[in-house]
Amino acid sequence: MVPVEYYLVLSAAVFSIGLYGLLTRENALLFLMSVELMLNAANINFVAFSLQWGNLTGQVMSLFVMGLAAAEVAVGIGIILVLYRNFKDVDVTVPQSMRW
Amino acid sequence: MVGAFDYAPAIVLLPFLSFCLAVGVALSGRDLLPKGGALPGIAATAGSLLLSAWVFLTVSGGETYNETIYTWAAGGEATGSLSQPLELTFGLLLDPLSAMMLLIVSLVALLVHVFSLGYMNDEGETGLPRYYAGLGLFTASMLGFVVADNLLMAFMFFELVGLCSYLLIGFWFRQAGPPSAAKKAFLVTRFGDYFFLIGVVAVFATFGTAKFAGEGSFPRLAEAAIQGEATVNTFLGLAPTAWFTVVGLLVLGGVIGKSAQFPLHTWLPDAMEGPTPVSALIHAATMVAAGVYLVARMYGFYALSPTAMAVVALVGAFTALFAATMGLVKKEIKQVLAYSTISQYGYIMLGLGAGGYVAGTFHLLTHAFFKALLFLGAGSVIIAMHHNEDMWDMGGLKDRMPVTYYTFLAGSLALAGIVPFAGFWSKDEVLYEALVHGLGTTSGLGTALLVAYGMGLIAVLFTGFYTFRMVMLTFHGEPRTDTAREATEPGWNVKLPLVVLGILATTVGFVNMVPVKDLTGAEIDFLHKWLYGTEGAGWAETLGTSGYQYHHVLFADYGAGMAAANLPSYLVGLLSLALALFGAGSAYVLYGGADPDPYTDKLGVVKDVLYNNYYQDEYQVWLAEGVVLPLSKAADVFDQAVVDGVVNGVSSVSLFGGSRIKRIQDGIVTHYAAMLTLGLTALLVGFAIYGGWF
Amino acid sequence: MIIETLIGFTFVAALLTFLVPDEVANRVGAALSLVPLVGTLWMWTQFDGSGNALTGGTLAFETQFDLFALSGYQVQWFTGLDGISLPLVVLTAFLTTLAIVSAWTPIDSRQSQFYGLMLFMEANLLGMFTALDFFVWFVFWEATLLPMYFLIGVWGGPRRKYAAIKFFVYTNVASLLMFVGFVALTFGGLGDSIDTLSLPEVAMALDAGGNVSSFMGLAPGTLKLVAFLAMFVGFAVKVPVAPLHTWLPDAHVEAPTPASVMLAGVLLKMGTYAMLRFNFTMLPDVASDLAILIAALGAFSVIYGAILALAQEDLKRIVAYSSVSSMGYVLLGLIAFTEFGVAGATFQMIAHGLISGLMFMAVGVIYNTTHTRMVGDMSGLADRMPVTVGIFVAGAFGYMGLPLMAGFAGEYFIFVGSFHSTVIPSAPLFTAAAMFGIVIVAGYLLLAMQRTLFGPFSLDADYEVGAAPFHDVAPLAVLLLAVIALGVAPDLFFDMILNAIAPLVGGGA
Amino acid sequence: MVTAPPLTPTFLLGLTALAVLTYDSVWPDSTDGSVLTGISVVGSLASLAAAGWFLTAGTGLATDGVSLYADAVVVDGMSLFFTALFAAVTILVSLASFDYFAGKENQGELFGLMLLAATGMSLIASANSLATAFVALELVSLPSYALVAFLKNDRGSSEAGLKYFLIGALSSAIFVFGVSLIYAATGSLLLPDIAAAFESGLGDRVGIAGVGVLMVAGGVAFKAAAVPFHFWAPEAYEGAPAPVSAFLSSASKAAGFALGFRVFVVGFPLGPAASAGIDWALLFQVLAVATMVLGNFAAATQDEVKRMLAYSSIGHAGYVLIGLAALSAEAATNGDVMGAAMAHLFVYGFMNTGAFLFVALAENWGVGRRFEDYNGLGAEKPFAAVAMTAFLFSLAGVPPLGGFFSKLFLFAGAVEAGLWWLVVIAVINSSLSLFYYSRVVRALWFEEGEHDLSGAPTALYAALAVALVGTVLLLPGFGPVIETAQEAATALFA
Repeated sequence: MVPVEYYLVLSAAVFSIGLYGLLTRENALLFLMSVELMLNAANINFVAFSLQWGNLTGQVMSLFVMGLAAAEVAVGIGIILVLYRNFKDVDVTVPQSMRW
Repeated sequence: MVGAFDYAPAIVLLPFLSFCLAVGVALSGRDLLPKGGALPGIAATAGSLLLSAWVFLTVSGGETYNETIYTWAAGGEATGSLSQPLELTFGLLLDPLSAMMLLIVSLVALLVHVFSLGYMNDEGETGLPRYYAGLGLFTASMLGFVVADNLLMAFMFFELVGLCSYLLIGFWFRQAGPPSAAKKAFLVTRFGDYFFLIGVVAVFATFGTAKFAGEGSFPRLAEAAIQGEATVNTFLGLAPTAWFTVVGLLVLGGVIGKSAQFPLHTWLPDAMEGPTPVSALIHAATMVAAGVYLVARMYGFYALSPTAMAVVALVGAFTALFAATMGLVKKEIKQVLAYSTISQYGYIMLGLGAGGYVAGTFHLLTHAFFKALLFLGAGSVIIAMHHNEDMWDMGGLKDRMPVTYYTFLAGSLALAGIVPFAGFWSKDEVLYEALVHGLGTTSGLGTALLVAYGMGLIAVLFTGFYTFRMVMLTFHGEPRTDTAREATEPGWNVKLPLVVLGILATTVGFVNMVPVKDLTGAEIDFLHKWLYGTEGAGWAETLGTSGYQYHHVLFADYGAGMAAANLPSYLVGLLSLALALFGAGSAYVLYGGADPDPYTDKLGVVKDVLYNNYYQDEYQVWLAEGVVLPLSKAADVFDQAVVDGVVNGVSSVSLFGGSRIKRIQDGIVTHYAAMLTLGLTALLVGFAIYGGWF
Repeated sequence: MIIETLIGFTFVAALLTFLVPDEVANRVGAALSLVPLVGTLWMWTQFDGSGNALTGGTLAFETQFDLFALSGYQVQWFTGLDGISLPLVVLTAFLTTLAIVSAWTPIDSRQSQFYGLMLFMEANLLGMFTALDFFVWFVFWEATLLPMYFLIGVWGGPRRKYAAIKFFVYTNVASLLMFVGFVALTFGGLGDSIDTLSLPEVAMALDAGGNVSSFMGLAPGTLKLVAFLAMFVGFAVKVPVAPLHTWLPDAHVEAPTPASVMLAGVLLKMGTYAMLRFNFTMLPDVASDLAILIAALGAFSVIYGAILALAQEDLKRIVAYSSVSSMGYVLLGLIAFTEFGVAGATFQMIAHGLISGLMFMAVGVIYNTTHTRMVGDMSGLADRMPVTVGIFVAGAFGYMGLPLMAGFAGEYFIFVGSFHSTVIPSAPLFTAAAMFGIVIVAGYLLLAMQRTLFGPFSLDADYEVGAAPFHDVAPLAVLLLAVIALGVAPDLFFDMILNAIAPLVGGGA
Repeated sequence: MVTAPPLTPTFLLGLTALAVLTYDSVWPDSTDGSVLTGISVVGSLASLAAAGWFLTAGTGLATDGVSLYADAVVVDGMSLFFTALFAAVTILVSLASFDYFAGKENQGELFGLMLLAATGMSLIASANSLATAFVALELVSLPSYALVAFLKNDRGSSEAGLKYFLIGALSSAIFVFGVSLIYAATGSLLLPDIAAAFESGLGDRVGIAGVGVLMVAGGVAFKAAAVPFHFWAPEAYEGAPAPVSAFLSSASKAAGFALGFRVFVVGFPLGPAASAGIDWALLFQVLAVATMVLGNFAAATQDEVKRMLAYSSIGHAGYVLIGLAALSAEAATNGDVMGAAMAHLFVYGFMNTGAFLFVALAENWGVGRRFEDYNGLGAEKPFAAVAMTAFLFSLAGVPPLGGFFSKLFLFAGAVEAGLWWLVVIAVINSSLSLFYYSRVVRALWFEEGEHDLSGAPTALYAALAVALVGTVLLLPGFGPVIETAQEAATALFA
């Protein structure tokens, strides 16, 4: 059986990839996807350690996370539409009318 | 039975009432009172005079009065270095000295009120209620000062007197000159009073009391302390004698200021900006006398310190000579009188400093009358000359205004010290005391007194000269202007005071003809007896303000340690008389002619120096405007730039910090994410290391 | 409950005045302000307290009940009067009424708000001087700043905004510093040895000595020193003691006359009152250790303020700086720890309150007619407004310490008190140095009077300068009479003050 | 005796949300918000009443609390206290929204979202398991994003929405990852079990737990708008419609702290955590200092009132963090200081909401957003200006207003806990805050200005009045508040 630490490394890697994407991508949709990666990194942990601890809490939690991720995307897409409506662009670095 | 003493407070209160009355009138702004408030003033001063006379008689009956009548503020316990709680009180001390002074003050005040009718009312001045209010308040405060039974009360009335002087000098406030002169007078005297106030405080802190006379009065405590019979606080680690000297000199600061002694004399000539009657009352007869009166009042304290005595004598003598020289060259009649006033008070100081308690008091008495007379005479001349004071515009007035002339002449003879006029006897005695004590005393005090005597003697010469220069220029020769030709003598309200004072100036010297006594052996030194009382009995014992007491202290080795040489007083008197005559004669020779030349101009640079008062005002003005004002301006700049700069700096710095910090928020969301991540990572690393997680 | 009634009434009065129309606000405000005035005067006649409020003296009109617990300490409503606070309470009510009347002429906009704020300030001042629970006291203490902030900022002069915010922030920071100091002392130092923050309890706990524990690594001695300094600096800003004074001239110059009157007359006294209550009553030992420093500060303030006043061209600035000078005397008197020193200082608070109020009002009356305060812009006013000038001159001499006026009494008590102080090293020298102030004050006041009031009349603007209206002059006259009354009979207050400060100066009583 | 389900307050909020949505789906395109406002106000009032009743009427909930749904949810003093706070803010904001959004479309959604968020908040306050916490957190966040971006055609609003959403998404990702790590380390999501795991020692998983705790703290910091998770706040508050800003900056912030208080105090007991090297109190000390300094200094030099308030609300987050920072293992003072923090949040709920509502009023009047645009409002609208002045001075902590008391208790608690230096920094900051708050006061009262102001919107005024009462009447009424809060907080440590 795979040592549990490996899962940690995996999830950390996925999390970092998502973070990297989030920091480097300027397209809002890519931003969203990166976030999804990070959420799923969490899911990896939940599932893996659910097995490790022998209780279902983790698996249930991962379902919650997925659901909420979906909801988040829904809201996110909506906001991105509004963004596009006002800025004619989905580049997250464009709106900077408010600063300082 | 109610005696004079029960009414004594009224002596002070009567003029105060007239003051309140006049103030009320002034506030109402309408002419409610006849003569613009003069009559209440006259009535009040007359009342005071009568009461003073009654008190005088009672005192001459051997009774005296030394009671506290009002407690101003009293502590409950002894704190600090004091051994008993402080009591600040008002009270009356009525002994021969104050009784005599009361008489002088109230009499002169009354006469000046009357004279003012001629000088102010008849000249149609405005603001008379204010004027009489000033006179009333002045009289009240001066009388209050005279009867004060402790140093603090004396100081208070001393200050009030200064206030009145300020108000009256500045009476013609619509012109530029008087307000400035008033300010100068108050400021210069205030400078002296600063030291006086320290002295008062020091006396309280030292003795816990400031009573002049009686048991537990501070001179007695001081005497006891020096003899080691009592313990008092001394400060700054000084021994009693030294500390008492310091205190005495501090109080002397006030004296020098008020009595216009060098170097604080500069205000008095300027004070002549005020109405002439005011000059007569305040700046000749009474207020200026307050200073020297204070010395006489606490003479028992000064007598303990040879140093203090020497300083008093030297300051006096130097001032006498110094002022006399300046009087030689003045053009305005009132200026001459002003400097003669300074000079004469110098003599009084000399007398007191030289151990001549009686002599000094005596000269104070005579001078009050003849100087008041001279000022009023000058006033009458000024009326006649339509307020032109330049003596070179006068001349030949003696035929136009005989009453003024003869009274003025009497005053001048008194001032010059020509026998038998009042001034002769008193000034002669002053010089005599200085000489005998100077010769007798072996310590440094002796030498000091001899020096002082020398200066005083020279001053006699100058006094004779400037006095008669003034008389000649004013009354003799041909009139030099039309105003002088048309001059006419004012009315009765001017003449009456002149005559009264003229008689006094001629005769008052007879109360203490010491030389005659020495010649004839007749016991006619009444003033001497009056001030000495009977040794070891009556008030002389209980109050300890008698000449005997002072004489005792002066000659005791723990005191000033004086000794008297044996000299016949008349010889000394002859000498000074000769000098006075010589001075007067030379003035007569020089200016007696029909159309005298300004000989003093021949003195050249010396004349300039004298005419400019040795540039005393210049350096004092420079001190004020050249040093103090720039200093304050600099301080102001410093305050604004540095002290306030720091305050504003703090706020600007924090605002700048804010304006920088907020730049982090640059509006680009990816940067936010980046910084967020960085922050989190930093925390992670930090705590991982701190907590040693891995 | 008389005190509470008065405070409460005054708050209500303030609210009422807010609501009445502007036209009548001035009369309504004045009328309402009479109630606390009469009330305080009545308390004065009925005053039966003895001893010092903080050292277990018996209070007059005492009220005490619990409010709520603040992290282990019971916060109480605790008010009462002793011989120190009563005079200040009377002064507050007295000056407020006069200031309100003096506002009738100059205040011509938003009257109802103005008079409402004046009353609001009065209420807080009354509370501040009567409260004996630290917490309640501090609330009132801070709340007095708000109305003054608005009075300056709304009705002030050209630079009013700068002045108002400077005043507000500066004094607030100071209060916070003081607050921290006190909290460190009580929470930290006394800890559980007290169960309320009532000033008497704190004072007695500290008096008992031993129970100050070390805190935040500060040994008890150091802690007391730190707390003392924090409180001292906090109050010194209020007094103000040079060099913490720079907010004062700006505030005074910009503030409208009535606000200046209250600021100089009462608000400055808050600082010295608090110093007396806190620094000098609770930590006398620390105070005496720092005596030389404090005495030097006092003397410095006197001379420095006076010299600065000498340099000013604006009448109000002159009086403002001379306030700094006069308050320096108070500091000197307090640190003397002699009967006359401390009592004189307290008395001087009252005296200076009246006299500076008088001077500011007089300047205001002149300003109302000439519309300038610059010394150079006018001269010979005595010709046009004799009565006002007369009172001005009288007031100025009061300021110079003319005998038989309140100022002299206060200053003389302080001088004699500090001269024989055993706490101040070489006290005579400090006293003499400070006393030189009486010469400089005469210098700048006489100079200013000569230039503005006397000489031929002139004015650098064509205003019709005539006699001031009665309701301008009346307050001046009343104040002058009060000043003279206190000068002739200091015992009107001095007795009770002596009685109240006796425990502080080592005596029994 | 009536026995209502302990979650009644939360249910009521949720039901109200449903009611609003139902009404809206029946009359989709009505632009008259009166009914909606009515419903939500009544609903929130009911919830407030229920919470208050549970707290005070000796139902035992306030002290003992009950845990429901297999310990996933607890109802105790703290949750009720916060629920009351959320309900109160919701009432204020709903009232204000009536005027602010008058005539706009989709008002049903607005109120619906707001109430859902409120429900989520009160659920956060009761969350006893990280799962519940996460769900509730999202239940708050998602509506909030939409609310901020509510003004579809307004660039500011949508920009704010975007930034809020992106940072929010990132933060929730971090949070949930942290939760996963906690789970990894302890094997449970129930706070008591986690605590038990901490007690019994984490062994070699301290590192995992530590990272998890830190990331969970990040989630808290995001909701509370604390450094370094604050970046969304200035823009979101500035760009969002003013009532929404009020709602977020008061209620949402409080929700964040509710989460933090319970999760950290119950879930990660400080004693074992600290001894294991996870000294989260120290963490919060750092965050507190950074947050209050940044918030206050940045606020000092703003040009727009709304943005200044945004930064000042960050600063206040810094103050409240003291409530966590000043905790120490087994200290008797913990309850006091955390209760003080809760009380401060309560007062803040009134004064800060009030301040933002005044901004809403100004926007409603069409007055500009900059300081100088407020010039002279005091003369023209005295009541509103007086209210605003009270809010600002209360925010600055000037006696005798509510803000002073709560701050005082907070600082006092910190001093008791020995965090001397922290209090000094806080005091310096709040004296700086005095400066920038008084800039608004200065504009309102000292400056002259001309506007033509269209009337006085009744509902907004009512909201202002309520907030004002809340701010001022806390002077006498503060005793109960602080006592309830501290009691509730102490119960948490029991």
